Amino acid sequence: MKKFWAIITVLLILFFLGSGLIPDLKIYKQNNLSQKTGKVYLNRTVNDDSPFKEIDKKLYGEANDVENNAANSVTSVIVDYRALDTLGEVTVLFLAITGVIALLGKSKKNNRILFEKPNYILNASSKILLPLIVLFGFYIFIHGHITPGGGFQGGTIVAASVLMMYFAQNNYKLKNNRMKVLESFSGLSFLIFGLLGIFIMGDFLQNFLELGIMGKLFSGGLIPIIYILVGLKVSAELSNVVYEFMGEE
Amino acid sequence: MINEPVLLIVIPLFAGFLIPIIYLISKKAIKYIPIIAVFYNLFVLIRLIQINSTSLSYFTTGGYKVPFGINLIFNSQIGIILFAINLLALIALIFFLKKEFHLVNSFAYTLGFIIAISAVNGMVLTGDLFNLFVFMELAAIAGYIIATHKRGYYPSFLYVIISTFGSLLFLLGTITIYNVSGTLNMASVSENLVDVSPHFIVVLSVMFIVALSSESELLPLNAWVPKVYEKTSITGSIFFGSVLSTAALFAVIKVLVLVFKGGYEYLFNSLTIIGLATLLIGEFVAFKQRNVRKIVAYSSIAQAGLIISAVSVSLKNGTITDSIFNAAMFQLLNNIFAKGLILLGVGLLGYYSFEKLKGIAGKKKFASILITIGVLSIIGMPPFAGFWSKFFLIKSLIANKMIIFVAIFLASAIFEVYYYLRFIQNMYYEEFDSKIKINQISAVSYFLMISLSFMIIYIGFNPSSVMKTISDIFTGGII
Amino acid sequence: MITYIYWLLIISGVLLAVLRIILGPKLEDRIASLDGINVIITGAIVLLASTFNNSLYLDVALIYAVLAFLETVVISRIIEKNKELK
Amino acid sequence: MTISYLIITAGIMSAIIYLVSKFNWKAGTILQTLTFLIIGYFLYHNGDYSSSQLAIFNNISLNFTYSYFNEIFLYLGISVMIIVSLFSIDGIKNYQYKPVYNFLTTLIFMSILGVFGAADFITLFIFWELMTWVSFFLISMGKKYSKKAALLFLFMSMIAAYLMITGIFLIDNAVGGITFSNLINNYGSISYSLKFKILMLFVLAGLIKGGVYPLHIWMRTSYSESPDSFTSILSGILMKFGFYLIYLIGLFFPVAFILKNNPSKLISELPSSTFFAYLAGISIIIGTIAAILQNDAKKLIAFSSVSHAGYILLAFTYGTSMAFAGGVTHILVHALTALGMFLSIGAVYFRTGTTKIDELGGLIKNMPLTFTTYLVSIISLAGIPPLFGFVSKWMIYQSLIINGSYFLAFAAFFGSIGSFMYVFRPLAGVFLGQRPKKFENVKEVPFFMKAGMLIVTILTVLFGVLPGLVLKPIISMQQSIGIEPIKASLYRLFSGLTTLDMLVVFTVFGAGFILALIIFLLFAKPTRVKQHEQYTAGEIVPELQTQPSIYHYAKNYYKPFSRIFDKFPSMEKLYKKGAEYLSSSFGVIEEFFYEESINGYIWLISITFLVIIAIRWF
Amino acid sequence: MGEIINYWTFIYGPLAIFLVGVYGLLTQKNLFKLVISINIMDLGVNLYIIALGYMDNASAPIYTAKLAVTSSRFVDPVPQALVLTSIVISVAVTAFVLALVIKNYEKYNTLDLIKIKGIEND
Amino acid sequence: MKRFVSLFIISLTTWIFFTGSFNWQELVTGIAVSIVISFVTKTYFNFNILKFDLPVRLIKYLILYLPLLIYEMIKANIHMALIVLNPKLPLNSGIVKNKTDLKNEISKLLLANSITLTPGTLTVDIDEDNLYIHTVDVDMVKDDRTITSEFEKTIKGVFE
Amino acid sequence: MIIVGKILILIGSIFLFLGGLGIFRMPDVYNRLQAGTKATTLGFMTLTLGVGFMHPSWFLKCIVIIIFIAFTNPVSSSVLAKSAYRRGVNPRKVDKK
Ligand code: NA
Ligand code: NA
Repeated sequence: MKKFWAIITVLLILFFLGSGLIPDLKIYKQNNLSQKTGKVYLNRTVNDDSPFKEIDKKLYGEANDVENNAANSVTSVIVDYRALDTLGEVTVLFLAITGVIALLGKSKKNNRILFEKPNYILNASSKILLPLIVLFGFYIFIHGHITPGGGFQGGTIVAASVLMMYFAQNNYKLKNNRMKVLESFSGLSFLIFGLLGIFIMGDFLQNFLELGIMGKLFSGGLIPIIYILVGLKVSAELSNVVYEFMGEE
Repeated sequence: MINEPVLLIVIPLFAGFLIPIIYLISKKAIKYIPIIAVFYNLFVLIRLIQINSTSLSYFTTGGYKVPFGINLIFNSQIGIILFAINLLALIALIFFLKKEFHLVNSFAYTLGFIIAISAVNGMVLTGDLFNLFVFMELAAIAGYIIATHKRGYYPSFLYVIISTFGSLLFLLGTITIYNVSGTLNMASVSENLVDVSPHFIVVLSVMFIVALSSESELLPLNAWVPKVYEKTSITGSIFFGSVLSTAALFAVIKVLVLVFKGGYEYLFNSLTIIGLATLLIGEFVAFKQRNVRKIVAYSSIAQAGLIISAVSVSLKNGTITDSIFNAAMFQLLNNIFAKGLILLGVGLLGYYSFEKLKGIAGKKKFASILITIGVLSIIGMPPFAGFWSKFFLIKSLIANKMIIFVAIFLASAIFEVYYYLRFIQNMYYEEFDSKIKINQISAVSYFLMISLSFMIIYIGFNPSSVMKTISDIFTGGII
Repeated sequence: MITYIYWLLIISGVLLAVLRIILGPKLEDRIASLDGINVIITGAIVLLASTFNNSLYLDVALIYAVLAFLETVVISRIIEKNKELK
Repeated sequence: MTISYLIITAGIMSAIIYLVSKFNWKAGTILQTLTFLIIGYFLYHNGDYSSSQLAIFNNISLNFTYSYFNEIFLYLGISVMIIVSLFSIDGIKNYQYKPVYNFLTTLIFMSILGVFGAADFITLFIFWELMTWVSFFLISMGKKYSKKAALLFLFMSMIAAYLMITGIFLIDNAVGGITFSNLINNYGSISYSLKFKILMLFVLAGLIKGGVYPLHIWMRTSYSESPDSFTSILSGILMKFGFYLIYLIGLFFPVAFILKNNPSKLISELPSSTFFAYLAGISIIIGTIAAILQNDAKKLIAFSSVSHAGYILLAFTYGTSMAFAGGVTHILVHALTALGMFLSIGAVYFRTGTTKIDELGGLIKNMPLTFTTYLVSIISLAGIPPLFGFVSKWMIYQSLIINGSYFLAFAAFFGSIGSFMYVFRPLAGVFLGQRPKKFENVKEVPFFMKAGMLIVTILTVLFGVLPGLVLKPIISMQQSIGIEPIKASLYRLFSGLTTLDMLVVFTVFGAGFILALIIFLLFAKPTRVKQHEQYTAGEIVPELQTQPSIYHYAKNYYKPFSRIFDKFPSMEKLYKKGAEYLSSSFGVIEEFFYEESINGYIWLISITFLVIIAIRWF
Repeated sequence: MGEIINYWTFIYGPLAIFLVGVYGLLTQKNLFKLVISINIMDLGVNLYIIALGYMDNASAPIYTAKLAVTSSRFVDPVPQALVLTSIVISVAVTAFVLALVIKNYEKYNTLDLIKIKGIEND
Repeated sequence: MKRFVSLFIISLTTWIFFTGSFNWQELVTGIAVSIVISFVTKTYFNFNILKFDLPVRLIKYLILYLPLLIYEMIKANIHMALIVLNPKLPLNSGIVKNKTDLKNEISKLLLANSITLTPGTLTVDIDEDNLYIHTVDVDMVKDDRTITSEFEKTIKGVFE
Repeated sequence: MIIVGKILILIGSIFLFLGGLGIFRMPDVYNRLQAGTKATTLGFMTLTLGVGFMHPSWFLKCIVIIIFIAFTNPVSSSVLAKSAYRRGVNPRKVDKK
């Protein structure tokens, strides 16, 4: 009976939410991007005098007067226009992981999954895969500003390789102190670059580097640096999680 | 010397990121980092308050102009609210490092606390809806960690579920707003949120009402409050009672003022009713409690209800600031000190139930007097700070002909006076149970309490100047 | 036109494997199906890159492949350790 | 000297008195008495009506006035304080914190000047609150349960304060200012319903302070637990603050406005005055009964205050010129008599250390002046001619008779009869009858205490014989308001029906008394019985030696009477029951909103969500 | 017709998923299932974000040489950026809350809401 | 050091494959990243590619092994397809043990993978010099070299 | 070149489909892995190669992906097979005779 009423309630909410939001969806589907912040982000014309104007020149490879030259606009938004969000987001992850470790870390020590026999094939392949996967992770977050990847994805892949090592080799142990240093280092560097922005340009996380040519690796000013730091930080954090759950004291 | 409000967010974060490294070197050394950071924060704040005027200014980040980048809003009034919040955070922090550091996982807790301060500052400062969501989540996670400090796993779970529910609704609303207004900047949302259907506004409003009620301790999402207050450490209770709740309330008010400032009568009417219901129910339930922490928790809920209803009443007609609004902000400021003082004091006595606090004033005279100052301030006894907030509130409400509001407020105030005085009576005039062990209170703790009492008395004797300093928070350069 | 055929084949392949996940009957069977699905989906992402004419999806495919591999390995090892899991 | 200067002086003097008392408490107390005297003198000397201002906080300035409507209250306050202070020169010998006590009573003096001298409501409120605070501390300096009593006092005061401040803001909002003159000038522009609200708020606040049933619950404990000399201030003046408030808002302002236009509409202008009249009647009856049942002399007087608060309220709600004057006079009467009773009981306590009637006895020989003071006070209180109390009661009865209300007349009558019952009991129990052995060597109190009591006695008699002394300012007040004043000369009072000549009354009663005395001395053949044998008729009862108090004849004095009221619900119990009931019903709310499972909360949220949307949607 | 399909995709679909999560919260008594419900809500919100950012005939907002020449339309990068942040945050919260579930289980030896509440109130 | 250089070469090569360009920026970054990764992961990597004749072998390997593998794979898949598409699902599966002479870990791994990718066989496990192989048709396996022998020669030629 | 690419993609898709079908139809986990691994790997490789032919600039990256899948897919299958074996799943013998 309770379930019945739950369904009724949920359906009613769906009705109200849906029908409340639909008419305006229509309005804004029609003139979709033109009045949105997203438009100026795409055109890199935030600080232009008429932010909503269309820029008709081809950006790629020639435009040097845009605000940042990251080919990936999503990355521009994440690491440049809304970098403060990303700082918060990185911290959320950092803190949540700290919390998880605080809650479970101690009680899970010595509970490492040790296999009676190592898996020969896995063991052998992990030795080759480890550098390659890490390399790939690095590749992802280094190219975050020109490809769809980014710090979080890259970091996840790097940490995944640590997970693989724990499952492949019984005697593998992550040097977690190094990871902690890396984590702190990258977090601090993020902030320091932000503060340098204040010192040099006047605004927190404001770019003070050359923008380069869009689509090239060395482009986008601070963006790749920040994203690499995010990648390193996430790598270190997630690796630490793996360590806490898998590692023994 | 750089004078950017963003420093208030960055400095604690910096300390937070530094802690893991320092922890590797020395486990004790991490104590000093947060203290230094918050002190520095206060220092920066004083500087910022000095150089900023009372009109609202927008600080850009990343060099992107308003409203496209993430902006922080700041003026001297916000500075003062922030100063109070950070001061309380500092007090809680000092207390934590002195007394509770060794208890559980000092590393995670210290980290959680310092990052929470950053998040709380972010919540107060940010002028961007999604950024507010991020900081709210950050503060919430810090809150979850702090809530588990004394193995209160179930309350913490409850808190997570309820708060996540709220923040998901908030996110839903934020995205919807972005979709129709094309911006996430609070102030510019309100300018672009035109030509939308009334149903849309209703749905959006309700979404925001329910979403924001979790952190601001409003019904129906405030059930976590008493549970968490009850089961956390002293530091935790101060954090929730004075630091987080104030910042969250301020953030909610900010959203209401900046985003919904004009023409959302239904939203504000509903909020007024919800706020008043929260006020009454909070006071009713507090009336029945015999545990000080629960009393403070429910009274905190009630205060939040009062503040929100007063704010929404004052915003209903589309005018941003008037005397009711200012009185509500004054109340917000006062609550920081009074609640902090009571929670700290009672925490220092070490017991929360009436049974155990019986007659404890006879053994701990000075501490009891200090607690009493906090209590008298909350119940609105002149000449303490709390009296003036009631004074200003009643005055402004009557000036706006809100007689029913005043009646409800007064009825609830009488309940409040009753149960707080019952607490005092229990503390002073009951027979002390000799089996109860009396905790020693260190000089530092006394110092912390005295400084809070001083604030209460100071405001009590300078009400109009303090009122003048924090009033009209949101006037000025709204774009 | 031929694009539709590609997608028809790939999607029906995935659906068949999904059916196996649902039907089981053993945990191992489900994991094996998942493993297969992952490869098919990786292929689909590569095909997507071709369809959208955007090389960026290749990176996505590679990320997916890496994670899929680890997923199978980790799950396999876990069920190997915890024999009671069904 | 304007009031603002006097208040500043009082404030400064409080500190000086404190310091002097620290050095030598007696000198400090004497200094206090002198201060009060001098301030009183200055007020009288520069007796022209004047107003003044005092700026305190950033933008709050205090306004004071010395005017026709408050001068009588000011003098009342100052006189009471002078007498109490005089009494205290010896009376506070046994107190623990004498310097603090002197300091606080000086502040009380200051707050009296402030409250009665205020020319606007905020000033009134500030000094009112000062008084609340100082009283709180003074009460808690008393006996064992004094702190609990102080807390109850604080709670009720807080409620009164909330009501009052709301009323003040309503006035402010209605007439655009909080000064009295502003209100008088703009009273007509206030709508009827708003007037009603304002009136109700202030009257309720006043009734709480004045201790009218059923808001009297703080009085019993506060009176019995506070230090004795403070009890006299409490009942002599502070309780009158409440009636001053009612006088101001309920009486003075309507009177000031209405009678200028239409003198006959005074009563009808007071909404729900009937309700308050009946409340007053109930207060008289309940106060009387409760007083009869008390065993502690101070509690007894406390309840008598409830009853007399009823008289004052009754007079005020009648609102005729005579009743108005009677009410004000009764304030003075009650102030004086309560002062006399508390001082004399205080004197007894000073020597014996108790106020329990059944522990005392036979002190008439040891403390004759104390006995006289008490006797004169109770006779005045009971309204027996020829003392001051008779005057005010006569005035009230006159209005009752003119307007004719059976219940109220009965209540007033019952109150008078009851007065005899309860005031006689301490008289008999404390001063007459058996004297316990331990009190055999009790001496009369020291000089200054005697002086204080003597002044009260003299004033009670003097005002009884020459009521015109106090009626004159009342008449001039009435004149300046524009009411037809009551007709009175120095010793004559004229009502519409009769004329009261107090000189004649005094002569008759005096002659009668002297006659009785002569007859007693000439013809009475008293047999002397040892004090402790009267009760047992010479029989030796063993318990008499060990527990004399159970055979004390004041024990179970009104037992048969009290049996009638055994089952009668006590208001205090009722409040307690009410609080318990609320507590349990709030438990249900707590269960519903805060003790649900997570599912329950989500239900709550979802339904709230739906309800808010749905209301607007359809 | 196309409109209706659009509405379903953009509004009702994600919202329905969101509300499936709400349904879970309304009916489930197991802590773990509650967490799953919250995650379903998360999924719904994230889909909603992506759906609102979607546009017909537009590609991922990444400039490449080819795209610059053809100048085809981009989708709005903002929702994409926000959803990434939102996902990371929800992952973080989920990790934490799962740890909490484990701790609750260790403390109360049950995952049943009602039982835990009972123990808690004792 | 040998490991480091081997790893570096592999990493850099992979990087170039990833980026698909010889732009100097990519190369510089690639070198830097490769150095870091080689340094960090060299402990787990025990494969030496620094042999003078490796290029020759590799070409040989590509010529010999790759066609073989592809051929076998196609064969395997057609075989598999026939089974899968056959309504009767003709199966006769089981696990068999086969010997190998390969010593090098990588070699054995390659062998196992090759076997898995070819007709009806799936390497389940390896121990010292035995492979446990699941086969669709156990009757096909004549002795303990049937499955391994084909690839063994090539792999041995390249890597051992 | 485009035509070759398209044909390769078609073949790849067919194999991917067959992989799915194999997973669905095979009787036990080992045989499912046989089908899943072989068919899908080859299908994937062919498809990706086809894509690489269609977009020559992507060729290198396609090769990387192919190598990666070719290397990891057998490994994962093998790991799963071994774990199934350790868990006591016996290979089913279906005798035609
Ligand atoms: Na094979
Ligand atoms: Na596989």
